[in-house]
Amino acid sequence: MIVVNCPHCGPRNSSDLRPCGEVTSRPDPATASLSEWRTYLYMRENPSGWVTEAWYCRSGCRRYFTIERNTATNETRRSEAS
Amino acid sequence: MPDIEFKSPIAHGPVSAPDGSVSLEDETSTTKVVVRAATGTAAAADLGVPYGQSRLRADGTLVCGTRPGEWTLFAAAGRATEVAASVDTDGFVNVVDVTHGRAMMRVSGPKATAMLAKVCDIDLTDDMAPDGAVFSGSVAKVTCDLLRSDWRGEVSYLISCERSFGNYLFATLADASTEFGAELPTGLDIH
Amino acid sequence: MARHGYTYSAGKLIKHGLTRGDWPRMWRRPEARSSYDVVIVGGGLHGLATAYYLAADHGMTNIAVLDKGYLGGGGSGRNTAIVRSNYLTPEGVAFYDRSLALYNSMTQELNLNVMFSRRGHLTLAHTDSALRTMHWRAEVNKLQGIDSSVIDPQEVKKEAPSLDISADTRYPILGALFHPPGGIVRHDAVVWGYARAADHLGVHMLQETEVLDILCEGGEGPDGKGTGGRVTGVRTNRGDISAPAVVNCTAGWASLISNMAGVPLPITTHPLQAAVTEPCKVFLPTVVVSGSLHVYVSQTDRGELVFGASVDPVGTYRVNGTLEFTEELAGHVLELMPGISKMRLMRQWSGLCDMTPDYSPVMGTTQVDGYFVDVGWGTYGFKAGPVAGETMAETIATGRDADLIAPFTINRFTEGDLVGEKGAAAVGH
Amino acid sequence: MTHNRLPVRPGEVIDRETSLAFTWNGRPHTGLRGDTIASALAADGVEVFARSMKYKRRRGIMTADHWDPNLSVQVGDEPNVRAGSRRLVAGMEVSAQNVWPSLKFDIGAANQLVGRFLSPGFYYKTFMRPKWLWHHLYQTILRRFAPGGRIHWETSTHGAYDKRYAHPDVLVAGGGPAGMGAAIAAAEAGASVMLVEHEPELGGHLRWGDAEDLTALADLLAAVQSHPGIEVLVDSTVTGRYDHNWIAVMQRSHEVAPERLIKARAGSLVVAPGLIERPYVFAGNDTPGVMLSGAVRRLINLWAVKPGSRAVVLSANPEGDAAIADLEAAGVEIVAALDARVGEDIVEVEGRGRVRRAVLGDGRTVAADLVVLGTGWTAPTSLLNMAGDRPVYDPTAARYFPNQLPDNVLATGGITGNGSTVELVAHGSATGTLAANRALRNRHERRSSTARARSPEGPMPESLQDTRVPLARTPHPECYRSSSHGMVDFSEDVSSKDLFQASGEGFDSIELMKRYTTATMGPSQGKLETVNAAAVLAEARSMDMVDIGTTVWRPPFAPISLGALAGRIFEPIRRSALQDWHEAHGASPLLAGQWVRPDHYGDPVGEARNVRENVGIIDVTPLGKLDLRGPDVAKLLELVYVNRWQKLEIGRVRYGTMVAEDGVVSDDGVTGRLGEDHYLMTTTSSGAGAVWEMLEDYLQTYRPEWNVHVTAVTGGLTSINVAGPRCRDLLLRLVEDVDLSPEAFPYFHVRRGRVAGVSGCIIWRIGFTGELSYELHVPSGHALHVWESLIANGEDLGIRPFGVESQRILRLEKGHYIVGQDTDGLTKAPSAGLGGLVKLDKHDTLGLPELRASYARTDLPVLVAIQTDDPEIVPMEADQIVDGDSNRILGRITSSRMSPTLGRSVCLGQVDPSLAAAGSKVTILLVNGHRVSGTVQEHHAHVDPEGVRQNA
Repeated sequence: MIVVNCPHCGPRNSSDLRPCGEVTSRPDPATASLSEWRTYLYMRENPSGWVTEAWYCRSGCRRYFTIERNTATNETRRSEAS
Repeated sequence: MPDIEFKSPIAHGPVSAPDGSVSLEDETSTTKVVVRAATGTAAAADLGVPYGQSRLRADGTLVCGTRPGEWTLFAAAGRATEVAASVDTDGFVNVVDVTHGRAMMRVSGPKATAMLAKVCDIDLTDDMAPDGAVFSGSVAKVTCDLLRSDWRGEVSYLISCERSFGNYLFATLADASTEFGAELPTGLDIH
Repeated sequence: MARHGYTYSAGKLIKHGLTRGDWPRMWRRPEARSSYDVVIVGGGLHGLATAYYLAADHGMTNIAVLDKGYLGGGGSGRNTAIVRSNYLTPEGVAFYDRSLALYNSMTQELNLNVMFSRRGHLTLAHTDSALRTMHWRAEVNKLQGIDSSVIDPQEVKKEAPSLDISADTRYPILGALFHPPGGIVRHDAVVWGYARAADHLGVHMLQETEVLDILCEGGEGPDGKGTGGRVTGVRTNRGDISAPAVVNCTAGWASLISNMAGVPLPITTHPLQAAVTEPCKVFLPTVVVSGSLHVYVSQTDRGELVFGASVDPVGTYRVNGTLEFTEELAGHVLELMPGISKMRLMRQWSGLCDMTPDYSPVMGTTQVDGYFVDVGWGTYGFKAGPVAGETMAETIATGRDADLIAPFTINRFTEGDLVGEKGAAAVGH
Repeated sequence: MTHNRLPVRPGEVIDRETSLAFTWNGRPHTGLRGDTIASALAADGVEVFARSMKYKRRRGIMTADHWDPNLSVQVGDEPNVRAGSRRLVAGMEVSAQNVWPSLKFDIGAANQLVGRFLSPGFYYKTFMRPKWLWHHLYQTILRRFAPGGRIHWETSTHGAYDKRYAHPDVLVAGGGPAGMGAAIAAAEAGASVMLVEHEPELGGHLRWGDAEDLTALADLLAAVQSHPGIEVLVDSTVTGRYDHNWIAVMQRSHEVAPERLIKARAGSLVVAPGLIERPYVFAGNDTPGVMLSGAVRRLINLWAVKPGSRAVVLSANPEGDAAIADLEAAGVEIVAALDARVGEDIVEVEGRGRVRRAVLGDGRTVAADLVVLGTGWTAPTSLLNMAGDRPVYDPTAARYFPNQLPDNVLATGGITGNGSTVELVAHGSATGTLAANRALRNRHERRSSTARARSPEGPMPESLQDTRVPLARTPHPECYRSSSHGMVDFSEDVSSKDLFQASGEGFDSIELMKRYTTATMGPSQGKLETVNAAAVLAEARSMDMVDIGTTVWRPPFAPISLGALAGRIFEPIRRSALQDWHEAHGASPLLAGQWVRPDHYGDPVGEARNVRENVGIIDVTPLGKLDLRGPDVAKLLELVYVNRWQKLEIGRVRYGTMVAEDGVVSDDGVTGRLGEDHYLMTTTSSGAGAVWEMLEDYLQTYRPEWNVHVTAVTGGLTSINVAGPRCRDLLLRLVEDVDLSPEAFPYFHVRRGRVAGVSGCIIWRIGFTGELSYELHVPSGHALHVWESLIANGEDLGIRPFGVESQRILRLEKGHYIVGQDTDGLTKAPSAGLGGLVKLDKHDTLGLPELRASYARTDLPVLVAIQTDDPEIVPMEADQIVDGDSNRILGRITSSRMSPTLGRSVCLGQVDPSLAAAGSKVTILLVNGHRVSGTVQEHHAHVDPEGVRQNA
C-alpha cells in the first residue's frame, strides 16, 4: 500500500485513490486524425523511472491531481492540483 | 409534513458497552446541507472554515469544510430550509439538502478511536485528527465523511455515508465495538 | 534428428543412481558471437520457445537468446502455471487450443517431464451476468470443438468438493464454466525443456546479457529508428551484436525494449501477484477460478495451494508485492472454501505483466523491418508460450505474419480493430 | 516414559503448579503451563516428532523454536502447527502429520532405500512413457507424498479474526536487548512506539542466558513497561515491510480473535530480529538428537528439559560454548567438546530414531545421544530485503550484513554485529533515537501538509546525523559443510550432494538451483538453509560466497493463516429505503453489485402481466442519480452524451447514450432539466460511480472553466416507477400541485410536486416498460410512506409491486437494450442502433473521432430484435447465431424471454450486418445442439412499436 500525497488532503493510502495512469493530452476531437486519436487512446510511454500520472482522490477530496512517481521504486514527488 | 415520519436507514437503536468505553447511535435525522461555493463568493467567506476544519456557528449550525470549495452544514432535525436559506447564493454557489441522502451516526467514548482504528486506515491520533477535524475516508470499505467532534468531554466522531450503506455501516461498527464490551442488539445482521 | 540432447528415461535414472555418475549439463554457457541471424531478447518461455521452433521447424540455428538475468527468471517462473483454451473469441480459442495441444505433447517432444496435469478447469459464476458470459464462452468453444460447458452447482461440487455451494453466501456459486482439458504444468520445466532442446540444436543462450539499445538504420526517427527503419543489431552490456532480426519477448519490460527501436507500444506494465500456502494433504483436484472474486487457485502435487489474482491497479516495475493482495486473496478464497481458514500463506511473489487495452497480445512484424514483437501477453503469457514460439518462428522465418497471429498484429490499434477478449478478461485465468 | 524435566531453572517460564493434559498421536501426555508442545513432549521423552518430506526420515527437535523444520504437527483441526513455538493448551489433540500409516512405521521410508535414484529433479527425467500412465498413476503416487497436515472441512474460523490499523512513529521488530533499547530511546525522544516480539516474552536471547543476562533483562523490561509511549506486542511477528513503511504485524495473542493482523504505517522501522542459528551440513545431520546450541539452551533454561544424556558439542562461538556450560549444569555428560575455531569437526552421525554414535573429524567414533552444534548464524534480513536491501556477505564474520537501507528503515542488534548486552542495548538505543528523529520529522511534515491535522508547534526537528558506533563484527569460522554430505534443506529433504548435482547440470545460479532442487522453497522458506545452500553452490562452482548472491527472501517473514489475512468480512451491502418492505412482502432478493434488490415477489410473469393490464410499482432506487447545477451543465451534457443537449427546455427529459473515448457504448440514461441551471441525470445502476467520476474528471481537468456542481443523490432519492394503463388514475389520487393530464404532462417531461403529502418529489414521465408510466423520485426518509400510500390507494386498481425480473421481461418486449448485456466491450454506437441519436457534426463529444469512424464502417455487428419462428422456443441468452449448418458465428442472442404479452418468445441479438435487415432469417444454435430459425424484426420493440401505450 503506497502513500500518495494528495495536494489537498495530504498523504493517503493508495487504496483511497484511483490511479488514472500516465497523463496524456487529449487532442482536439474536431481536428484530430484517427491516427493521432488512437495514439492518444492506446500508446503509452510506460517508462521505468519517473512518470507524471493522474490520480483521483476517491475516498477523500474527490479531486483529480497529478504526481510524479518513479515506477522503478514507487517514490513520489511534486504533487499538483489539477 | 409534520405527520410523516422521517425514516432512518439504520434499523437499530443505540449500541454501547456497559462501561461506556464506546457507544454508537443513529443521528441520521440531523439536517445536512451541502454548500458548494467558488472562491471569492460571499458564501465562501461567510462559511469561513477551510477544508479539513469545522466551527460551530452562533445559530447552532456546525459548519464543516468537507472538501475544497465544499462545506457541509449540520443542524438539528427539520432545519434544512432555514439552514439553506442562511447561505448567500450570490455568484457560483449551490446548496443541496442531503439530509435524506446521507446516513449519520455518532461514535463516542474513550475507546471510540480504538474501535474506529479497526475499520478505518486514517491516522486518528490527536495531532492528525484533533477535535474539530473534518476528513473523508474508507470506513469498513464505505466512503464516509468524518468529523471529530468531542462531546460531553469524551472523544466522539460523527460519521456520515451514502444513505443506502447506513444499515451496513452501523452494524459493522457495532460488531467492531463488541471487543470493548458492546452487546449487539438482537436481530442485528452483521452481513 | 533428435530435438534434445542426452535422452532421459527411467533407465537412465537407475543407471545414474547405481553408478553415481554425473548427469550432463542441460545447456552450455557459450561465448557470444559477434553476429547472429536472429537475436531474441528475453530468455523466458516465449524467447526460448521461439528459438527452439526456429531451429527445429525452420532449420535456423544461428540464434542468440539474451537475458539480463537467468533463464526463466521473469514471468515464466512466476506465473501460476494454468493452461486452458476456453477463451471468448474464436481467434483466442484457435490460438490457445493449439498451445494446449503443444503442451499436451511437450513432455515427449522435449524429453523432459513438464508434468502437464490435465485436471479440469472451473470458472465459477456468482451472478446472472457472469453465468451468461460463461454460456457465451461455452457456446463459442463448442463450435470450435473445445470441450467446454456450463455446469450447475451440484456438478461443481462433484468436481471440487471443497467448494461451498450453499446459496446463502455473499457470492453464491450459481454455476461454472467447466473445461476438462485445462490444467497445470510445471512452469520451470517448460523453460528448461525448451532451453535444453534449443541448446542441443545450437542456439546460444546468453544469460546475464542485458540489451542496452537496438541498432537501426533508415527509419524516420532519431538514429535511424522508427517507421521505415531496419534493424542492424543490439548493443548489450557485453558489447554489440549484429543481427538482421531482433525479437522482443520481454513481457513486462516490452515497452522499454520497443522504445529502443522507436516502436511505441499500447502497453502498461502492471505487477501480477501470486502466493502459495504451506502444503496440506491434497484435496483440490481441479483448477478453480472466480472472476467476480478475482482469484484463481489450484493445488500442486506437493500439496501447496497456489493462488493468483488480477493485476495490481497501480502500474509499476516493482515486484515487491503488496499486503492487500494477500488480504483480499485470503478473503475471497475463504468465501469459496471456508474450510481452509487455518492453512497458512507461506510466500508471495509478483511478476510483471505487459497489459494491452484489449487483453490480447501484440505479435509479429512491425513498422521497423527486422524488428519483431511478441509482447502484450498480460496475464496469459504462460498459456500461450508454445504456440507463440511456434507462430513467431514462422513469422520470423518467412517474414510474414503467421495466420494464427493475424488478429494480434500491432496494426489493429491504428485500424481500431481490437480483439474482444476484454469481456472475458474479467473472468481471468 | 522418560521424564526429562530438570529441577527448577532460574529463568524457566513454566508454571510447575499447573499441569496440562493433552494427547500425542492419541496417547495421553501432560505438560506444564508455559511449555511449548515440543518442550512438553521432550520432557515426556518423545524424540521423534515427524517424518521428512521425501525420504520419510525420522526427525526430532533441532532448533526448538518457530523455525524448527522438524516440528510441524497437526493440532485438532489445525494443520502445520509449529510445535517449537506453539504454547501448550490443555486438551490439545496433537498428532504427527505426513506419516502413513504411523509415525513409528512409515511405508514411505522405503524411499530411503531408493534414495540414490530420487536425485533432484528426478521426476523431470522419468514418468514420460507411456503417456497415459503419467496421468493415471505416477501423478497419483506423487500426490500421495504431499507433506503437511489435513484440512477438517467441518470447521471454519473464517470471519472470527480481526484486524486493525496503527500509525506508530517507530515500529521496532524484535524485542531483544537491542530492540528494547531502541524502543525505550525512541519513546524518550517523544515518539509513539510499537514494540513487536515474536516470542511470548520480551528479552530475546537474554531469556535463556545466564544470571547476568536475566538481571539485564529485568531492568530493560521494567523500563519498557513503565513507558506509556510504548505499545508492546508479544507472540506477534512483523511479517512484512511493504512500500512506504507499510508494515504487517501478526498478533497471535489477542483475547477476542484467534489472530489479529495489524497494518501499521510506521514513520521509522527498526529491524532488530537478532540472529537465527544455522545448521551444519554433514552425514546424518538430520538425525533426532542433533540440535543447535540455541535449542539445548532453550530446552534447559526456559522449560527445564534435559535434551539428552551424552553430548558431543561442536562450537564455533561463545553461544556454543555457553551451551556446554548449560548442558553440564543440566547433568548432561559432555563426551566431546569440539572447537571449530581450531579446526575440530564432526563428520557423521549414526542412529535412526536417535543419535547413537558420532564420527569426529579426528577419526574417533564416540557414543552419544546428543550432538550440539554452535556453528554460526544466519542474519534474518528478510525485512531489510523487503525494503530493497541486498545484504552483503562478510567472510570474516561468516554471515551477511545489511548494506543499503532507506532512511525510514534502520537495523540494530545482532543482525548488524556482535556485542555484549550493554553494547547491544547502546546500539539499539542510538538507533531508537535516530529512528525517532526521522519519524518525528516525518510527523511534522505530515501535520503541515494534512488539511485536518493540528499545525505543528515550532519548527521541524533538526535532522540527526547517524553517528552510531557500529557493533563489532567478531571473526567467526566459515562452518558450512564438513567433509561429508548431509541435509541442507530439512523441510524439502535436499542434501548438499543434490546441490552439487544441480550445479553440474547447469542450474548454477542460486535462483535456478533453488527452482530445480526446491531448496529453500518449503515451510522454512530459507530461514535455516539459505546460507548453507549458497555456501554449497560456491563450493561446487569454486567461487567465493560473496559472488554467489542469495535468494530473495519474500514476505511473509513467518507464515500467516488465511483466516487472519481475510479478517472480518467487510462486504458493504446497499439497501434502498424500501428493501425492508420488499423482504417483508416476500421479495426474492437479487444481489446486483452492492445493492440487494427484489428480483420478484413470487410470480414474475404475473407481475409483468399486471403492469400491462393494471398498474405495478417497482423500486428502481439503484439507478444512478446525479444532481447537476450551474450555468454550464448543458455544455457538459453535450460533451458526455452522443446527442444534443443545448436546447433542452425546462421541464423536459431526454434520453442519452454515453460512449467512451474509444467509441464504445459505456452508459445510458435520461436527464431532465429541473430549472434554469439545474438538471437531474440518471445512469445505469452499475455505472453510477464511474459516470460520476468521469464527469468530475472532465470538469476538473479538461474544462475547469465550466461552472458545474455535481452531487450524487442516488440514495437520497428513492426511485419508484409506477407503470401500467391505470397508473395515472392512481397518481391522480396522490399527487398534488402537478397537472397529470397527457396534454399538460406529456411523455419525456418532468415536474416537481407533492406525492402522498411528501413535498420535494420529482416526477418524470418516462419508463422502461413501454407502458404509460411515471418515475417518482422521493426524498428517502419519506419513501416508505409514499410506497405504502401507492399500495393502499391502488388496491382497487389492481396494483402489485413488481421486481427486476418482470422489468427485464417488460423492457425486452419493448426492445429497450441494457448496456453491458445487449452491448459488450466492443460495441460501438452504430451497433447499438443509435442511428439518428448520434450527432457527428458536434465540435466536441467523447470519442468523436471513433464515432465518425464507426459510422463509416459497414462491417460492425448490429443489435436487432429477433423472434424464433417457433414461438415456443426460448433461446438462452448467449446462444450463438450461426451460418446455417456451418460453425461460422454470425452473432448471438443477447436477451431472451417468453413474452407474457405476446405469448411467444422475444429476443434481442447482435448479428452480422448481412443479417440486420428486417425479415432476415437467422439460425440459432440452442444449448441442446439443435439449430432453429428466427426472423429479424423491423423494430427493436416487439410490443407496441408505435409507442401508443407509453404516450397514452
